[in-house]
Amino acid sequence: MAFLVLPLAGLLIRAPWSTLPQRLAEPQVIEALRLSLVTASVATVVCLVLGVPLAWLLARTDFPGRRLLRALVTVPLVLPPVVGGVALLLVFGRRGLVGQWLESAFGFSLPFTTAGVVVAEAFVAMPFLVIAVEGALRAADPRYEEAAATLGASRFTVFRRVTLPLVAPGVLAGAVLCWARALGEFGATITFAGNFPGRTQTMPLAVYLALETEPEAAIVLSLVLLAVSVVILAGLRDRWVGAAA
Amino acid sequence: MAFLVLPLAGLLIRAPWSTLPQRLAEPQVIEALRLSLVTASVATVVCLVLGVPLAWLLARTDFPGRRLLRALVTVPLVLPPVVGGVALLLVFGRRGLVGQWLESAFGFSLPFTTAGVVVAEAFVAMPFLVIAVEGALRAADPRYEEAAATLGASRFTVFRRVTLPLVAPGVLAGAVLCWARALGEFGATITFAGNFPGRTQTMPLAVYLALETEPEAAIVLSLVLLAVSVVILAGLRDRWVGAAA
Amino acid sequence: MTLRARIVVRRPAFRLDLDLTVGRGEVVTLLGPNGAGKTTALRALAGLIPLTEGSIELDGVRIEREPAERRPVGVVFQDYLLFPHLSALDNVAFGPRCQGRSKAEARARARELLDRMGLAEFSSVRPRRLSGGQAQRVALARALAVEPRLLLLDEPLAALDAHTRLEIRSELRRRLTAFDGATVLVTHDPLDAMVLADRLVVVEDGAVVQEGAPGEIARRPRTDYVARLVGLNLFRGEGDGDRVTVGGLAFAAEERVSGPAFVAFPPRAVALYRTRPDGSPRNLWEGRIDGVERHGDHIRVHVDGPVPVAADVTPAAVAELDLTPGRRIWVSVKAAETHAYPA
Amino acid sequence: MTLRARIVVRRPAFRLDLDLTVGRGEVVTLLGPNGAGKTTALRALAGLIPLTEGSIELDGVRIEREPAERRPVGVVFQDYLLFPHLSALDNVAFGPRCQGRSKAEARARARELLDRMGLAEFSSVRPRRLSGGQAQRVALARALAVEPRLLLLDEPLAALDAHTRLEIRSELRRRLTAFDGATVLVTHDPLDAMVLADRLVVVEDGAVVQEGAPGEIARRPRTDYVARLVGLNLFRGEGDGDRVTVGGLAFAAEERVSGPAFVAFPPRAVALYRTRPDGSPRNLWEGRIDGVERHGDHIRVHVDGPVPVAADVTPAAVAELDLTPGRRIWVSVKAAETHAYPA
Amino acid sequence: GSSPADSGAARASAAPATSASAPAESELTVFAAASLTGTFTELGKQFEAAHPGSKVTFNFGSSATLAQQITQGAPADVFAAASPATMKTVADAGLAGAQTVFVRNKLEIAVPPDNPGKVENLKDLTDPKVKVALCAEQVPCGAAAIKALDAAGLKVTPVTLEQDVKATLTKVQLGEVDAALVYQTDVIASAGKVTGIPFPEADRAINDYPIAPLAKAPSPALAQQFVELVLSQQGRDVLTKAGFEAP
Ligand SMILES: Nc1ncnc2c1ncn2[C@@H]1O[C@H](COP(=O)(O)OP(=O)(O)OP(=O)(O)O)[C@@H](O)[C@H]1O
Ligand SMILES: Nc1ncnc2c1ncn2[C@@H]1O[C@H](COP(=O)(O)OP(=O)(O)OP(=O)(O)O)[C@@H](O)[C@H]1O
Ligand SMILES: [Mg+2]
Ligand SMILES: [Mg+2]
Repeated sequence: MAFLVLPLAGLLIRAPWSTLPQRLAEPQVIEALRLSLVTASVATVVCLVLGVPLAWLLARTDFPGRRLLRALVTVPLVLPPVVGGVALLLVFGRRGLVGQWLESAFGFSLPFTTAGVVVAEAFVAMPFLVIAVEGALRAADPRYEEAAATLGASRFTVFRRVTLPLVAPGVLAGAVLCWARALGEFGATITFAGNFPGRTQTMPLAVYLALETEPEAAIVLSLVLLAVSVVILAGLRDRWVGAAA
Repeated sequence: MAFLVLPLAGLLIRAPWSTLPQRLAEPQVIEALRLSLVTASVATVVCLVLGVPLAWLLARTDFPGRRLLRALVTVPLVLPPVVGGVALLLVFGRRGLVGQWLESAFGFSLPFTTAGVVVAEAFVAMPFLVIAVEGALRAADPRYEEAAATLGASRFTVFRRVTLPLVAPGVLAGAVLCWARALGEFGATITFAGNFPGRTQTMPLAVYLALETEPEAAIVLSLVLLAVSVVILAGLRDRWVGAAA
Repeated sequence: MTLRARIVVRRPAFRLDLDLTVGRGEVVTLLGPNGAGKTTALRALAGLIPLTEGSIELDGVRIEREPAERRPVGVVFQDYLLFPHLSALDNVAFGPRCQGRSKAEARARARELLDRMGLAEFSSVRPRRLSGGQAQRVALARALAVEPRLLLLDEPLAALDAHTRLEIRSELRRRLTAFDGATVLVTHDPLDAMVLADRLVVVEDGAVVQEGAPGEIARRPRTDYVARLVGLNLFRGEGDGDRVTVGGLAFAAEERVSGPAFVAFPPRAVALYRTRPDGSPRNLWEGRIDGVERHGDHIRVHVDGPVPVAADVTPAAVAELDLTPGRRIWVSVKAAETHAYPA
Repeated sequence: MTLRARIVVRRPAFRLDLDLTVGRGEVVTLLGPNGAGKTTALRALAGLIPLTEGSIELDGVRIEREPAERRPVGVVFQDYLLFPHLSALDNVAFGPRCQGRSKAEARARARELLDRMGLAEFSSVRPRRLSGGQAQRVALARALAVEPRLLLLDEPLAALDAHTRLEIRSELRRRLTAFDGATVLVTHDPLDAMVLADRLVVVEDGAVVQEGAPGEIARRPRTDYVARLVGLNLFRGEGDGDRVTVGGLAFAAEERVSGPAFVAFPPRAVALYRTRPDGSPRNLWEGRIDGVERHGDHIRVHVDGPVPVAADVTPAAVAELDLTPGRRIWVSVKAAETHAYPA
Repeated sequence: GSSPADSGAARASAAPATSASAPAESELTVFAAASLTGTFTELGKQFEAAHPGSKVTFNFGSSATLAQQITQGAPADVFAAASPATMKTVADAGLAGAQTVFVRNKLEIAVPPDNPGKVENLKDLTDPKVKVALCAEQVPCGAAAIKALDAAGLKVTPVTLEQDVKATLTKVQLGEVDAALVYQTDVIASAGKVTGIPFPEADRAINDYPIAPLAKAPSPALAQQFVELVLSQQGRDVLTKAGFEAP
């Protein structure tokens, strides 16, 4: 516990509090913060939409190659984010496998766009959601699902109205992990989506660049990011936990 | 699913397979791989030892400040890893809050040592474990714990012999996340522990340096890291899931 | 004919093989000792476990390959399995919702059912706050809400108190006679079985051992388990007209049988004496008291001997005869209450 | 005196307030309708929920502030709560292990208990593979394994089949008489209650409504619930020597009472007639048939009128008298089977 | 798993102790900018050959990170930075010895080999159809790019401001952008994967690389010798071969 809190204390002590208000007023900071929150949230939604069914597949069905798939899910976790970004470029870049086709068909290109940031964040954060939700699904009692089936619920209805609510704490934990990871994402984002203020420059990118010239400014920016996320998470939890009880 | 697998395919296609055997034979690569696996595993153990009780506190007890603590747990998740490294330096560095005292009392200093790598990885990976385990604990039925208490089990025995086994899938999921995150850790490690071959140069750091000189080598190194982790994870899962069934 | 099924389920250390036929509006009760396979049979009917072999035909349609959600079946589970995240009302409304009714309709129907179960005031309560019996009644309401053509109940009344049980039992009967469907019910309680069932199917170790109307089975049990269930002493012997010989003893009975035969008599038909009684020597032997047990307002005495029997006597008799375990005692059985029938 | 407790637990919509005294080796059964607070009382005794008020004294020591694990208490839960990750054997060995015994010792003890419960072959099986009754017996063995001084059982026999129930019931009695401790048991089954209990405590809506020896309570119920439980018709009226007046009717009874009094009689003491019978006019009135229900090998008829009563008649009588709901019918009650006692 | 950790700790903390008591220095720790990875590794080998019994350990990373580590007490002997600003951080903390600029690096326009944007000179970068990547102004190559563009009086709207020069180069290599301003050394290191186009204004935006032995160096003598090697002709040869320019 101290292990987690002490470094934070270190940051708080060294932070140049006097310049904080002035720095917060900078439009670039506000812009980066807004972008970070928006992209992380959208990425979390993307992960939920894609990841929860995937977790269900892994936990509740048995098909050849399931074990391999499960191992593959952890790939973005282990891949250094910069390499992840390169991998995304190889696929969705202008000359990438899919990107080429996207560009010629729709004249649409992901890199250097806000959508690109979402893709990079979702790619990196997805495993957190999938693994957390799969764990929760495995720990849940499958007999409730049987009961729902006997009441005429289709597989999808069972999933939506019984399984999901039962594993809600697990999904919540996974979404929190996912959101936080997306919020802190740096390497894949800058590699895949680049760094342009107001379009793809999220807070971590701003922090990194600030670190190059003014380490103390970087600390302040990090603390702002932290404070915002802690407030949002604490607020969310209360709402959700309250609703579940 | 395709979203996760495609980028990997991209990497595989672009990888310079011809140089792979030669690169694998390099002692530096082997060394970095070994170091990565060892430190990630030790960091996971550290996280388990510190994080599981913390998760239990968060899920099963009620004390003032619990909500704040829970929000603080997510801090290292949101903190850009490089800033996390700076924070660690501020605390455990030779001139840091705790580091100063460590140095004078034991002549022992964490930064730039293998132990430092473990600390950096554990710091960054801890939230994954805590949040996953807390989610699992909340989803578990507390009445089993009551039953154990009536059989004379102390709180600790209940925890060890009933709670833990019941939430084993969640702990496993958390540990996997934690291990994988530690394995891929880059920013905090390079900042806090430096980039010394054989001592603190883990695979992601080696990948970073390779990117400086030979980008394709970097891809190969990443794939090696990936392959090893996927094999280990797939192996582990089978063992553990097998034991639980 | 509504349900016609042959259920074969193979398990590592167990094999279930049942033929089951249930007519329109008929209630068939599966009765059997723990581990006999009753729950397994219900789960197979509901589609929750696949048949190893056999078939299930409901109203002339083969359904054994249909998934659970497409079978027109309602199930009350042994441990309720109420959805913990839904209120009692929404638990009951779940089925109608899945059948495509509007939310308002489904809730109205659920409210009506809960009302009828005497649970109106618990509509908005989560299952964890319900007492055992309340939960069981909600489960019953939930299964009835889908208007199933086959209703499966695994010990539906086990957690109900005697008063509620009476009411719910009547309610259940009313519903069962109101619709065309078949009902298969599992219970351990012989009283419930007798009262609710049109026909009993006794299952032991995965196979049917006896089948018939409750009264018939109560009067003529064919296995030890059934005999104990209905509180009779049962022995298998050889009939030669007006007596049946069992373990060296000759039992006089009301009926005449020849060849392999059962004899059965209730514990209250057994009389105990400290010394050999005078009178007709039929159905008389000496044994040793094995155990003494209170049983309602009388005492049940287990006596070992050529055949082991249970006798019911008054507390006064126990004191008078000094009926303590280990004591030797004379046993006689009234021929008028002894029934014999072919084995 | 072993257990002496005053248990007060306040819930949002419910208040439990019980005085409970259980002597050495005594078995007290809490009997009551669903939601009466029986489980709540057991949980408070076990230390799983805190008392709002009151105290719990075991062998002279106040334990209401001890945590659950330090109370010398064994509990069998209503839904077993066997640890799903441990084999049956390890479930039973869990308690002894927690008491500091070696693994080998604990297992030996567990094996012995499982043996006695007829579960030797299921030692290594996980709870999920046990049938309902098997699981219940393992739970019983687990609670007994800690040699508790206070044993709490929440419907311990509910899931057992009649045969096993008899055996486990005897086993339970033997164990209970073998040790000095107190036992508090919750059951819905009046038979179990009567057989197992030295004393019954009837709880309704959080409070004790009647208390006493089983026979006494069976003979002289003081509330509707108890009366239905033991199968009696019960009314409260005003005694004036040899009769008790209830709702305008005068009941003749065996006993003489004056002042507020109960009258009770079994359904079999009620006779039904299509026309007003001749003879003594005592205990005779006209009513309307409310419902007809099969009940074992006889039929129970509910009759509405000045007082609502249940009558047991033979199937033949039903056909003969055309006992269909809505019909008007004459009711008489035999004075010889009617008991009166002060209210 | 305490043994590797312990030995690492022992080595790190034992270093100053040995330097204080015994003059026999054997370990040299060099903190160097990541862009020097190739050249300094080579120089390290040469140094070890010239000083038998010595061992050179490098810590490559972003100059800013390295400066941060040094000011937090890292046991380093030599710091070679990719920008004077980062060296200044260390000097301001009173930790740097005598600093010398040992190489400079010049910008070039990098384009993919097929040059899809048809870029020939700096002015072509202002064409809105040409996607351009620049370094962020906070990092040396970005600062240099701004200087060069200012000198040419041009205004370029890039699609991205990359966090370092390698990332910028990657974008060109993968064809994500049509052109970028990167260092000459990077073009050479890319071994034909990008084409470099020199431009005259580059001379007005040269980036200096300073090197300095550190004030609290555990091995001050070796540190001095290593700095000398870098500044010698032998060192210069290695560096210029990689595309660096002599100061
Ligand atoms: N999932 C399973 N895998 C293997 N064997 C099982 C499984 N479930 C049950 N069994 C075994 O199958 C047999 C029948 O079990 P079942 O639950 O059908 O009995 P039951 O008649 O319902 O008993 P009870 O009255 O005690 O509930 C038992 O011996 C049980 O141990
Ligand atoms: N956690 C809870 N919070 C609030 N009310 C509760 C809670 N648990 C039970 N109750 C309520 O307390 C009352 C008593 O419940 P309890 O479980 O003790 O009844 P019971 O006598 O055991 O019933 P049954 O025989 O049906 O098991 C019920 O009205 C129930 O709804
Ligand atoms: Mg069963
Ligand atoms: Mg209860």
